[in-house]
Amino acid sequence: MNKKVVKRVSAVLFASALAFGLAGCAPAAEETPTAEGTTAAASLKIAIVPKAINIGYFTAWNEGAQKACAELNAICDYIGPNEITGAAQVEFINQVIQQQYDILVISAADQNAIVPSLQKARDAGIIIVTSDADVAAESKDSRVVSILPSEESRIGTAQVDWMAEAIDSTGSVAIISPANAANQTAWINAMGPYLTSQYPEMSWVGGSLEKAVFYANDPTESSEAFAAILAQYPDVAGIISPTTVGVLAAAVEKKAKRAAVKVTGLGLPSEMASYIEDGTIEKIGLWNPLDLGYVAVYAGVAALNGPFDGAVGSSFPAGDKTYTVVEGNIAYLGDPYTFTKENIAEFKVIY
Amino acid sequence: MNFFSRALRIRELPGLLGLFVIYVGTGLINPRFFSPSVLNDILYGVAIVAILAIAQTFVIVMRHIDLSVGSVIGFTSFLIGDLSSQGYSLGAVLAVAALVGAAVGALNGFLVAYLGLPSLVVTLATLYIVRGIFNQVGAGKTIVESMVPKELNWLGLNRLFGVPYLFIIAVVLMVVAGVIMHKSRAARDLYAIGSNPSAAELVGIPVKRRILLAFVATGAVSGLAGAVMLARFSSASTQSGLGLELLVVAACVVGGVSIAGGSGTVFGAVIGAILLQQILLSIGALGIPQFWQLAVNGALIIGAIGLDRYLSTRVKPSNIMGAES
Amino acid sequence: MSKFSIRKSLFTWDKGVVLFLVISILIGSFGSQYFATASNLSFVIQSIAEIAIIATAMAFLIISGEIDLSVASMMALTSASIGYAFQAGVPFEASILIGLLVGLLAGIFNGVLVTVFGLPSLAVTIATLALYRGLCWVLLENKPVNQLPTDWVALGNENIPNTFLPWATIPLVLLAGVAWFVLHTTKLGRWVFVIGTNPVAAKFSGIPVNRVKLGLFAYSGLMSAVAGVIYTLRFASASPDGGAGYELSVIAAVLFGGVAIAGGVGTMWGVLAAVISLGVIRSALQLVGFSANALLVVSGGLLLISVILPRVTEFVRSQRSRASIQSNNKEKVNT
Amino acid sequence: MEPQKSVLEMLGAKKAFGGVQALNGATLQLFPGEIHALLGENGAGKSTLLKALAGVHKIDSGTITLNGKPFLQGSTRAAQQQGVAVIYQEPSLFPDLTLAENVYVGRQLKKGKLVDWKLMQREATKLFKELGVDLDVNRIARGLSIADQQIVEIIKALSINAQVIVMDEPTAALSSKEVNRLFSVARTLRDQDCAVVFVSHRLDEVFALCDKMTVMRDGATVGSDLISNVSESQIIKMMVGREVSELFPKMQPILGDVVLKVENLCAAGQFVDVNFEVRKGEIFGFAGLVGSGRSEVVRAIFGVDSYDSGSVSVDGMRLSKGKASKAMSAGLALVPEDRRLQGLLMPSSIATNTSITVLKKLVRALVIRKKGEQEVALKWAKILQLKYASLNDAVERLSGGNQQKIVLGKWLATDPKILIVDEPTRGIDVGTKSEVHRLLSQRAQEGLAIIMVSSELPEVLGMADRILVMREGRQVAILSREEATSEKVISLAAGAGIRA
Repeated sequence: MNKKVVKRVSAVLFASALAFGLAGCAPAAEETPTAEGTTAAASLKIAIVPKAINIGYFTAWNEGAQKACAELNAICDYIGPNEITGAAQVEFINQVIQQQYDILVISAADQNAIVPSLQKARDAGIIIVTSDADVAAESKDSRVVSILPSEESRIGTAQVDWMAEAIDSTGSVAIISPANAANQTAWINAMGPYLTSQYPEMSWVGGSLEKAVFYANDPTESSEAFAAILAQYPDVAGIISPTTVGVLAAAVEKKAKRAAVKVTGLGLPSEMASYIEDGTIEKIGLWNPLDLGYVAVYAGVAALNGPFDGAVGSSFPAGDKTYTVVEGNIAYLGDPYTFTKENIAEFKVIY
Repeated sequence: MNFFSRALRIRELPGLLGLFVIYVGTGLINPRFFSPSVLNDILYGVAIVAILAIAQTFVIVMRHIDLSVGSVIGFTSFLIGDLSSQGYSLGAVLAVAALVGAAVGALNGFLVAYLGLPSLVVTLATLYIVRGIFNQVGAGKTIVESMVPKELNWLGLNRLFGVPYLFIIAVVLMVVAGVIMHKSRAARDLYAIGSNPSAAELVGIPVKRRILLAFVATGAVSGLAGAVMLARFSSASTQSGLGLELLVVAACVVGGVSIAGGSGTVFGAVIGAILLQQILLSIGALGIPQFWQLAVNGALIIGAIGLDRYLSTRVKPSNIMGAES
Repeated sequence: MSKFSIRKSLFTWDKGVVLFLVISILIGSFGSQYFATASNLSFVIQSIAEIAIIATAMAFLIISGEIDLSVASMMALTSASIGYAFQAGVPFEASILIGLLVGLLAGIFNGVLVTVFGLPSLAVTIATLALYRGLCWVLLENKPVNQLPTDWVALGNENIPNTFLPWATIPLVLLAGVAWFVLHTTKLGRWVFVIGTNPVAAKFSGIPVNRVKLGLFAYSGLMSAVAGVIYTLRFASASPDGGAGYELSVIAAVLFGGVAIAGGVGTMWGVLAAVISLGVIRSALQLVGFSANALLVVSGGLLLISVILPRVTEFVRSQRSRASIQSNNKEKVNT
Repeated sequence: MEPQKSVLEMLGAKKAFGGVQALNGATLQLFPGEIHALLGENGAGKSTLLKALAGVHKIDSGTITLNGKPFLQGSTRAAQQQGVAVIYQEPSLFPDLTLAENVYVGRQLKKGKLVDWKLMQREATKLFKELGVDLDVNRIARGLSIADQQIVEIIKALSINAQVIVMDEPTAALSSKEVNRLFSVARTLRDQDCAVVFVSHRLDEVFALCDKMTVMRDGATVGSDLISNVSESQIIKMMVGREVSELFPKMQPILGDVVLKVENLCAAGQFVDVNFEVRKGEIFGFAGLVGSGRSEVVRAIFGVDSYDSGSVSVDGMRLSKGKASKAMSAGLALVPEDRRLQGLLMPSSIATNTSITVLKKLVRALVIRKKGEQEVALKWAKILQLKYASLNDAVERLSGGNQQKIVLGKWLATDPKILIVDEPTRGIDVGTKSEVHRLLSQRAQEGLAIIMVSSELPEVLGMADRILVMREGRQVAILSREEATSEKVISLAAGAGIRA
């Protein structure tokens, strides 16, 4: 008897697996309306490619971009990989090339790995603007301009200032940061000399910047790094984490362990709101990812229509502000916003 | 022989020994390692991998493997936060988490037991499928502390006599699972199936039903473990649980749960999880640069596999050459 | 004995995969006019080159009854070694040789642990997956190497003049051809099938089982190294976290190609067709508008189908042959 | 003894497997408190009958009654629950579980809903004591000798208070001391009113132990009687159905010079100081009980296993240890003991199986010539008169006899100087057996040196020019054909104390 059961069940299973496979994709197909066939005469085709599509920070980044696209009457597709690696992102840069988009706004998942692919897109006539994360300085010719929050050093030194405020400029400090991430490395290199020169009573744990940096790429590793810091340096005064994942994890650990160490860094207001409201954290800062997406789209359109060409000194309008390109073909948004008990309620609903 | 002496049989000894030697060794070199807060960090950090290792033991003992646990725990920790933020009660969301895990386990179990497919392939496929669905459902959303059920937040933050509640949950599960694996007939059948699958059929053990049962149990426990993960990180995103599956299998192997099936206990699996977690902190305390941590983990697992093989071959043979010599 | 020949069933899975390749090409070319362009096809070939080369070695290992989960880490270790050596001033060509040697040694180490110490290959290669990845971090820490010689990088990204084939096609075709030839026509290939079918009978037939398996693990290390060189040139950089997750895609491709996980069964054309068709279907569905999440579900579903379908057809075939035996008996009774 | 009621009766049982009539009207009557020998050549249907009793499969027609009630067939569990237990020659226990748990596996003793470990240990120890066997019930089963494993299986049968205990060739792999212990256990079972069935080839054991006997031939029962009423030659005649001498066509050997020389070969725990020579054209017998180390010696000579000290040389050239490929190129060949596991690739074709040992010759420019494979397979299929549909058929579909022919063909294809055959005719039908014997004698005439390891005394006595007898890993004697009588070989093989 059970032979018949197995035969019938496996036939049903096979049919459902096939249907499941197709059904599972059908909604996705409608969700991102492909641009072919419906290109209105004037409207542009812009691709918005994050490091990975399922991350909260980039959802906000995309919102900003879509707002600019609506204002510029362009069609913007939000496509990208589901894991943060150069190899995965390259597949979607190829899709942009094949589907002949006019402009590519991209946050580099790997500062080197995507450079050859970007150069192919550039040679295919696509205007490329990096936003939020740039390619390596040596390969800056593979994109027209890069829209970054603020001066690398400014982002680094600002976080040191916030920490100084929190521990009133005395005590040792450690850092939790993802390994092999270009932005974070640049900011940390800026923090090193600034702390020792500006705040004589403050110091890096272990006596040097190298020793003070603990590497962590995801929530689990960030929590373990927090524990490792306390284990090795029980009298550490403050921990800086220049990444939304790291600072959130540090806040969770500080609250769970009721640790005295002060925590600050770059955090999303929506994710950090409860920790600021309950006093676990006094101040964190971040630029508005919506602005990054918004300004990048305007930069791309300006470069496409000219005369703006991303040269150092040139400038382009975005919404009600204009941005000028500085050395390295980079346009900075300005100093990061800071969030404290006072303004967290207002910002946590925006991003 | 009572429960504990049976559990402390030769298989778990190396894990315990390793645990003790590394703990004391690190402490001697860096006395601060003995501080209670470090011990607390080890126990706090190990809860998730320990619970997943307990669940994984059910299938490894039967000479099978379940790679889909990484996606299951990530997905359920996200679902619990998402659903409870929409007003569902804690009981309801935990039921959903267990059901989702059990459903994936049932699919795995059915394909392995009734269609005779290799468990490595089936659970590799469900690892992909569940992660794909999870990304689709959770696209762009992040679970933050405010969305996490209050009870879980409370559990995550508090301690009972200095021991984190999450670790206590893991220990309670270990004891319950340990008693079931040791005392219930269905669980003893798992060991028989793993030790000699063809003989298990002959003796009349309902092998297919047991395999399905084990995969459903592994799935359900992994699903519920999502709550522990959410309590631990009080946040969840589509990146949660990525890559946990190989770490969990490694913990089982280090804990004496033999890949060849038929032997090993949940007690050993938890020891393996603690050992791996402690190595992490020891490396930091010993001042070994962090970049060495993954390499040391790899070397430790090779050592454990070698020891596991050496132990299983050195068993007391009753002599072959005639009874008297 | 009643004379009935068992019709070799028409539908074996590796023929099914070749059929699937044709279907996925059709889906791509009709689904989106951007699919069948020279530059897209060139990209697809480029993107599957590394996985295909490793898959040829993985096919040998799985057919012989073993498995190697550390291939992606060996690929990354080769890339990291090249970067480390080049950064230390070693000329690039020599750095590549060092990288290849490192990959080969890593493969041999796996082989020694499995054949000399008799440890299970699944457990060993889970351990060396972590060990070799760990060594990448030890070599490069968190400083990727990116200023690689431009002519080599061009080789990794450009096509053979006036064709749509990337330069990586040459090593791919050569190595796939060699693997195909060795597996299906030579004595060594026959030995691999015999070892996978019954390792005890292989030993009793005078086949040096352990030496063959050691060779297969070394070959897997070398192929991972070749893929590591291609990977390094394609991404113009060497970083410690390169190629993460490749091992599962390689194993999924080999199994989708009709190789049985228990060993003894499999064909090289099935594996190559599988790697190409998975690359083609990914690109086709992507251009048709599927999101990355949907692609993950599809690849999981295809892997399931690749194991369920042969089991169902085998089940049907055994039903039919049992029925034919009964019918034979009935004939004997009536006459 | 007043006529007791029989505990188990099998009448007119018939069973066919795909056209082969395995059971053709078999009858068996068992009484409590009696040891009943079940005799018959390999292929006479004994194992099919056992499998029917064990519940592995149902008989097509005929009846089986237990204590007068119909016996529920078709499930191993049902058979055990009805008190019928079968102990196979190679018992398969659970290596990772303790002995106590092996006894009660699948039906652990419980206190309420939970398994009661103390109760199980107490009960198991009691059962072991009853049989006078002291084994630690808490050790795991891995590493147990075959004899101890059988004891555990018997204890398992007792734990379900089995009324019928069937032992399938239990003494095959036992040392003489272990055989004595098994006999005393069997007698204890009999005294507890169990019906014990003892399946064996060894007539000396049957006469030493059993009260009654039944003989089967070609799937049917040909006779059943009290042991006291029959003689050994009568039983052999019933088993074989024709005179013994026809079976082994022995031709005068033409002995050439020494081709294989083995000097003080030793391997710890397996065998010690094995010395002999074999000449061209000679058939050199290896006699002794199973487990006396003969297979281990020939595997070491051929190089499948290594050895500690001593030497093996072919035509004066010393072979390196543990290198089967070297031995093959020197002209050695080994037809292994276990056809299914060691000799053949069951799912592969006849062509693949036959050509595996001669691939070197079939390769031209690295490529195996498919035509060459078919030729080799066809040549040897003809020589050995193989019955097959096509050379591409899977070997697993062929009968035992044809499978053995393929293994012989596979090794004769290497044109060896010395052919070692280990249990060449075990488990094959009588017809094929004599074909194999004729082939081996013919090849010997043409100059092939043959080492024949066999547990069937008539076969060794019939075929061999000289016989080396081994006991418990030691070479006890080399007898010339004239000196070798069955009594002499048995006494040497079974040790001084002949089994009472």
